[in-house]
Amino acid sequence: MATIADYAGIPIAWCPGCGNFGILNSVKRALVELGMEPHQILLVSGIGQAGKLPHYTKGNVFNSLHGRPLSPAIGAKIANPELKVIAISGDGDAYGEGGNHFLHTMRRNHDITYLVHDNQVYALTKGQASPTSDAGFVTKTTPYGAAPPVNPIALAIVSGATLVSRGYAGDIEHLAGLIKTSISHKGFSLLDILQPCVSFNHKNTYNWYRERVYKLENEAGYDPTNKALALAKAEEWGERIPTGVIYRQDRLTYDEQIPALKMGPLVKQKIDPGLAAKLLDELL
Amino acid sequence: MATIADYAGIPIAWCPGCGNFGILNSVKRALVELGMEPHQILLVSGIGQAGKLPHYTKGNVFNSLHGRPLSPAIGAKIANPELKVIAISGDGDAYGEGGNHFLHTMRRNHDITYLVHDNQVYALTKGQASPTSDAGFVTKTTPYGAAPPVNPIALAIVSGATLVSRGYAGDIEHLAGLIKTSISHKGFSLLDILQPCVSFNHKNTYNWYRERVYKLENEAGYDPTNKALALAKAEEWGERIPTGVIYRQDRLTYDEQIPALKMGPLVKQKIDPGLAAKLLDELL
Amino acid sequence: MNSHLNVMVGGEAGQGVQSVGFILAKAFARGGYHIFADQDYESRIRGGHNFYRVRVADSKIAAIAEAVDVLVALNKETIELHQKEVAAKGVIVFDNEKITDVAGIPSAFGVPLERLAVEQAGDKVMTNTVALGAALGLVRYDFAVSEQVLREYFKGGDISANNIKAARAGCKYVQENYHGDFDRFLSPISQVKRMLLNGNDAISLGAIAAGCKFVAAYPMTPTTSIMEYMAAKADEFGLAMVQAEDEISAINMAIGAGYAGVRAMTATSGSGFCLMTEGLGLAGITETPVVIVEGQRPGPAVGLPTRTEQGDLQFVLYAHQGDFPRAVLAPGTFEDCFWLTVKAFNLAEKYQLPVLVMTDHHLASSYGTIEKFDISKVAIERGLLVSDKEANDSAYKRHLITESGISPRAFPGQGKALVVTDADEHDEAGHLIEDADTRTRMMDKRLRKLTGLSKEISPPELYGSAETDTLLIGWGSTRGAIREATDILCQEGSSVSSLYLSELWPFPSGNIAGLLDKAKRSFVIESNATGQMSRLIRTETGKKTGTILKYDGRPFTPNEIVQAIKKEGR
Amino acid sequence: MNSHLNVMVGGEAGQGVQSVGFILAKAFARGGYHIFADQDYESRIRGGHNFYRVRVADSKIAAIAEAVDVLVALNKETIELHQKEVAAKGVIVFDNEKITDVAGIPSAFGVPLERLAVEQAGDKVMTNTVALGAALGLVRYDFAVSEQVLREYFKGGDISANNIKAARAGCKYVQENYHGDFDRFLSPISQVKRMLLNGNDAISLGAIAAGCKFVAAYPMTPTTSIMEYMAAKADEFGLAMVQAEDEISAINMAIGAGYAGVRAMTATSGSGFCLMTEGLGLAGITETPVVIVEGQRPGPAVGLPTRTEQGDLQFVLYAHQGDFPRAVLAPGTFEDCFWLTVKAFNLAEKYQLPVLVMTDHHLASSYGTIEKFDISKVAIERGLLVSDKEANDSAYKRHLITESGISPRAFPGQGKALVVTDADEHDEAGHLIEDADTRTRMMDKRLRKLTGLSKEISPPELYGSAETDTLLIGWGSTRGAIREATDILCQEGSSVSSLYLSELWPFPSGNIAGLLDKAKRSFVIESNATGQMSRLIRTETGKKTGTILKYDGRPFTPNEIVQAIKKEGR
Ligand SMILES: Cc1ncc(C[n+]2csc(CCOP(=O)(O)OP(=O)(O)O)c2C)c(N)n1
Ligand SMILES: Cc1ncc(C[n+]2csc(CCOP(=O)(O)OP(=O)(O)O)c2C)c(N)n1
Ligand code: SF4
Ligand code: SF4
Ligand SMILES: [Mg+2]
Ligand SMILES: [Mg+2]
Repeated sequence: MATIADYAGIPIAWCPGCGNFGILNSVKRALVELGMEPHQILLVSGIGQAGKLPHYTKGNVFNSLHGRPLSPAIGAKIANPELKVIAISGDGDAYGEGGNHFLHTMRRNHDITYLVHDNQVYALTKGQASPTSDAGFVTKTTPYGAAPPVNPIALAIVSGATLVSRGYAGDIEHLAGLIKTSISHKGFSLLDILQPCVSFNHKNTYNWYRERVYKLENEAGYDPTNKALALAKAEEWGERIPTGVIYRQDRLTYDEQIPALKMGPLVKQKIDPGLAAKLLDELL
Repeated sequence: MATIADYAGIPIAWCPGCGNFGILNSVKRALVELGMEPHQILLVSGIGQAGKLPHYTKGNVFNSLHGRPLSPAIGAKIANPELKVIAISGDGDAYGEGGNHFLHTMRRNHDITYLVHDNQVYALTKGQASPTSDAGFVTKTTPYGAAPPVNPIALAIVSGATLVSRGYAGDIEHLAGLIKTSISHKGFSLLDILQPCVSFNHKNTYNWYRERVYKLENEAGYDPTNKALALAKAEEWGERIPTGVIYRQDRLTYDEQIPALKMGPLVKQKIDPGLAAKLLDELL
Repeated sequence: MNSHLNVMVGGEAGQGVQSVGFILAKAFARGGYHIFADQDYESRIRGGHNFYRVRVADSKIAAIAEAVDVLVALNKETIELHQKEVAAKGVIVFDNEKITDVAGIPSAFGVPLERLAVEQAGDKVMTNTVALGAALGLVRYDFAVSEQVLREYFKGGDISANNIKAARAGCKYVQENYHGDFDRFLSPISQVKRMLLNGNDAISLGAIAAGCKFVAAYPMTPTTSIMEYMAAKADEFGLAMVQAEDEISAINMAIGAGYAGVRAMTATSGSGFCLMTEGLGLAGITETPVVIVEGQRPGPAVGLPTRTEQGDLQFVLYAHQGDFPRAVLAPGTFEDCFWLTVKAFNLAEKYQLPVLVMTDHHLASSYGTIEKFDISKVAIERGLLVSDKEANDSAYKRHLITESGISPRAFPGQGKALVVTDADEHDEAGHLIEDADTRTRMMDKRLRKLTGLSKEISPPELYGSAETDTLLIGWGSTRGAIREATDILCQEGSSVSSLYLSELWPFPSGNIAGLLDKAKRSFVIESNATGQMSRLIRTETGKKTGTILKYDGRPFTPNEIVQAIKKEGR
Repeated sequence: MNSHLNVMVGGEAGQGVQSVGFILAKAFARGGYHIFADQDYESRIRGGHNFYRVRVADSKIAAIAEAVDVLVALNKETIELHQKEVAAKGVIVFDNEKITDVAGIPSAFGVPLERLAVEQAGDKVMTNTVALGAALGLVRYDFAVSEQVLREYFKGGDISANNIKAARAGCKYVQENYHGDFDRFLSPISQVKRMLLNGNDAISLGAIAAGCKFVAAYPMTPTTSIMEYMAAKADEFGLAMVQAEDEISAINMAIGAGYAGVRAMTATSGSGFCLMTEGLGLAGITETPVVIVEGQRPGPAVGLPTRTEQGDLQFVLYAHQGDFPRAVLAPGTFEDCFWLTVKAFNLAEKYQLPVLVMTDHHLASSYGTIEKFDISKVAIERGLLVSDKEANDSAYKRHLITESGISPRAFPGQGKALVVTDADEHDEAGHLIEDADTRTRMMDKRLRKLTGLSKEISPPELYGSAETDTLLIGWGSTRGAIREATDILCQEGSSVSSLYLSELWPFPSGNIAGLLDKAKRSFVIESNATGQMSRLIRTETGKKTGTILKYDGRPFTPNEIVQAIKKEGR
């Protein structure tokens, strides 16, 4: 059984105090508690501070392009469904550059866990507005304030994600639980994680989040399978910010509908050119 | 005053019976009824059967790339807000290739009317599944049936579009009205238009749509400013399909928030290099 | 080469031009003839003007020819546009009850196409099949062969039966009523069975034979039919075909699959390739095998979507920032399409890099007859894969620096070894780095792969003697036309040879410079406006060549090349 | 050229390395010195190792130099990494209460940096400012000048005051305690005011002076600060800066704005440019002016995000399918950055096409002193615009075929004329077409623009005599280093000249071939792994050159070039 120590990675280049540390620790804890070994998982990340996470733990790693982690994750998952595929993005990565892949990955319901480090800012490029920056957020590229943000939770709900949650990097215990739930889920799961960026986001700080986040599981009667309720919760952003599982539905994954996969992982199938002979005959 | 005849374009290359004719006629009618002259409007389209529409009527035309009409439309609108900018896409153009622009244009609320010819198929490339193809739709690229569709209406509502409607190409009278409403709207308006494709979509035919569509304005008590109601309507797709204005909200457009535009259209502002002199002094 | 017959079928999109053309081609192929057929169509689904040309010969042909022996005109526009192309004793078949004002055209022979369709087959949609029959009647081709082809094409049942009736009616009408001096009669010459396929079919077959297990693509002319073919065979051949939301996703999915250990590919055209350029470099730096079919069409931008060009050469060679190795193959024949696709998959895995297969609309959509591929010759070379045992080595380094530049490749999940890679510059273990030394060593390692790769590239193919006055040079789909032009010029007494490149990058060493020096003059014949291959040859050899360029979206004919060379004088 | 002083400031990201470096540079500039300063930093926000080099001279300099006179070490790693670079009488300033084990290093001079910061300024965040003061003390620079710079930098108030205290404390400490043989003293030499700016500043200024009214971009090193600068000045200069959702959108927005009639631009780096390649061709076929700043950094893919390279040349020259005209400019100096950006906007509108301004991380982020631009020399050439009267002509054709290839340009809404254009091939009126003839005529029309455009391109700049043994060739940001290397080699008695290209495409006619023939040997010095400019020269002239390549992400120094040339022998 792997331990937290087995999940140690290369030296970390994040700023001291960054919310990413909480996420990293939660990821390790979740993997250990799920009894997973590093070689069983594939971490596919984009570019940004968030995208460095895979290097700071252990697993197979494909650190891809800015905005694109979902696509190689999909390819790898179809090639080898035995891999637990976890994609990792920042908010710019996921909802800006990668917005289109986000939509379509959800609608097709690929069996991938998507962790989005949502610090509401472009951190690696030094502090421009991101698609989730609060409306009016002032940065060097938005001197008059950012436009209203995308709502990733609502987008996920209406786009067919089968598990939609929000976590908070400041609460490792709770976050690790959500990561476990997400990884254990069959189908596409979005886990949007509120992540303080101590260097570039001086609005949405630890304090700011702490004063607002609450746990849905403590809210009596909340039913994450009720889409209308979930959409209402998705709108909640201000005095109170819900965390936990916001929405959940059951449907077939993309892989489950690929006939070729019935024979086992594609990567394990032998190559036999001779089989193509009959195709030639069709053309005579 | 321009007449329908003034809006005649080059010879039409659509198939006889195509739903696009209904859309074209509705567009012309709406423009005439709004008292607009061709030179006051800018039609920006993508690539696909839908994207050809601008050539079949009159106006300034920028027929751009597949999936990209919104971006040049935005640039042109900011450069010259006096232009009435209408963007035109197919469903593949708008929600497939162009999905990311769709999301972010809505969130920023650019003052653009977006007409999407939604025939639920890639027509110009001869019949592959589109992002709005009904789940299970069989095409040469989806022999086992298409994945569940995106829901453009719901996406628009949660992404901040300020006017969201659905029209039907088979009802010119109603559609022309919706186009007028959309063009008259200040801010981003999506008008998703159900468009039979007689060549490649043998499921969602005139008959299929006709049996299902109904007009929201006839539904007592429907309030398009109620987001929850609107989201519920957005989910309706099956026995009954709502048309009309589904959602509406009021907020500032992107242009209204650009200080530079307070001095008038950018295109009308003189270029005076001398003004930059003071910037040089800042660097001494 | 004896060209026996040239048939052209013309009409609006939606009139069934393509079916008539294809069935004719297939029927003649079944009779032992060699076929080359191409299509000319607009970017629309109904209306406009389309045509399909079928050239029939008793020896191998690989290009179209101009003089039309039989013009099947499904509408009047076809007559107007093409009557000048009709050969001396050629015939125009048309519906004389629909098109009545063609009195002055001697070659026109009227057949009541629509009426026969209604009377004999019960539906005017079979008007085109009547015309098909009429053409068969004119050339006196054995109807039984065609009947069988019709049955297969329409998959049996009533539809087949009615179409056969319609064809027979057309055939009979001509036999009974035509008394002109048309003399290009054909009858089956052998029982030899050849495949009739187009370039995209051959590429798809190559991919399946090579063991491609994953395709992700976004529809785009002229490569859409590759994704369609792969989708159709996915179930049977244990592969997955994903229609991606865009080309960016398509290539990145394929890269993910390649990283995970399966042979993966994507296919697109110029605009889509633009969107794939970033992924191309991702494959480069992560050393992930991936095959990209780039089907050229006239640019820039959307250009002429359903026509042909060879204008993407420089773009494909140099796409993406920075330096990294890639291979570029450019089939010129249907055989090449198959074998170079197989080679593409092998090179991609052996050298762990992206491999491009460049084709164009002409090659992709033209049909021809060729001998069955000898599948037993397909060798699968997967390169340096680690054994399942080695894949448990915890010291495994995905980007181990080696002399050859090639690092042993493990797959994620294969064993306990972790497979780590990064779009950032990285160390041997795959983790991102900042230091100058590792950077330089990694760049050198990757570029060293070019040494081995270069040796895999076949030299250009010389046709004719190296001692020549005129050397014609081509690449990609112009091969057939250039060869035939070479033959014609030689027959006419000129000293002409031709040189053909189908493996473009790393640039084939061969003795191109030497041949250029020997020839009195040389011309690169290519379908683009600036002579991109000519520039490449100049870059690689320092030598200048002349160019014969065409960029109107239509393919070269042998005769056009012959004329162009003659115009160059001497 | 008399190099007076070389200062290096090193430390972790977050320790204020950049502020110290910049303030030093500014203080010396205010004293009439010429400055060249560059930055070396990792792709992270805190930690790691960064340094900032400031070179000070009394005549113009344009490159970095190695020997460090004053090394301001904000941490121990800086001493370890850079002590070897310290000159004979050089000094390392460090915090001797924090770093205690540097006994063996003779040049090390300890200053209680943090303690002084706390004691004198009340906060240890000003440790770096104390170090700055120490450096000033060492070189005995007039403190009043620095004080003024500090006040401006920290924008007055308490923060300024405290920083001034901190700097003064450091300065005083050194004056009182340093007794070594450091002798590189500086005092202000003139009142001449020069601008201190970096390449991105100069490009932004050029864009504003040229009347750029619309910028759309997506952040990416090394061009992010261009969008930031433009955003900061947007209100005042009546322009709009949109942070787009991605680079695809950015270029297409800019094209839309260009079509609508304003000067528009975008800025990105390799990966982002990949995503812009499709838009590039859209601008090509729709003949829409647009300026694209492509800031190079080491590729492929993400590569080394905060470092420098010149590896995108071929990609930029040939990006996008098919053939269409473009212009490519590559500034090599801060002056070039300004003037070539102005030129880019002029060419874009005069020839109605996309113009690329290629820069790289080194040029973009290095600072230097230059004379104020003479803004009165900025000419705005908008090309063939129709008058408001003509813009009412209903027969207006956006793509009128003309001899020059340039069609009179109206803006949508300018008058009653309709401005119609298309990414598909189109006719003069801008409507999509299918026919071969229109296609060919439109291609020819667009390509004819190259004739005029070529005449606008300045020939390469020869430095030294054409009669030379050795010719050094460069482009872009290596200009300063190559020139200085040329000087050094000449001073040492070699026969060396250099040739510099800053306007790359259409390839400058100039007499490059002639110069190559004359020189006994020639080398292209460029920051990439395959010698892309050398290849381009070969393509255009048929001549081979040697190459001196560097691709570790760090800029060339003059001395490196000198050594490399010496190693080549002869
Ligand atoms: C195609 C492309 N565009 C832009 C960039 C530059 N870039 C790197 S990271 C980043 C944004 C990072 O923001 P986010 O995704 O929110 O991650 P964070 O750093 O905040 O964790 C950008 C714009 C890039 N690498 N590639
Ligand atoms: C980048 C790019 N990818 C693909 C294409 C090919 N293409 C042209 S139209 C089209 C889809 C058309 O579907 P849709 O947008 O729904 O329009 P429709 O024809 O159905 O009206 C595609 C994939 C292209 N032109 N450019
Ligand atoms: S910049 Fe922000 S997100 Fe990046 S490491 Fe620092 S605190 Fe974390
Ligand atoms: S293919 Fe379909 S969408 Fe296109 S013109 Fe024909 S009917 Fe209309
Ligand atoms: Mg972020
Ligand atoms: Mg469609």
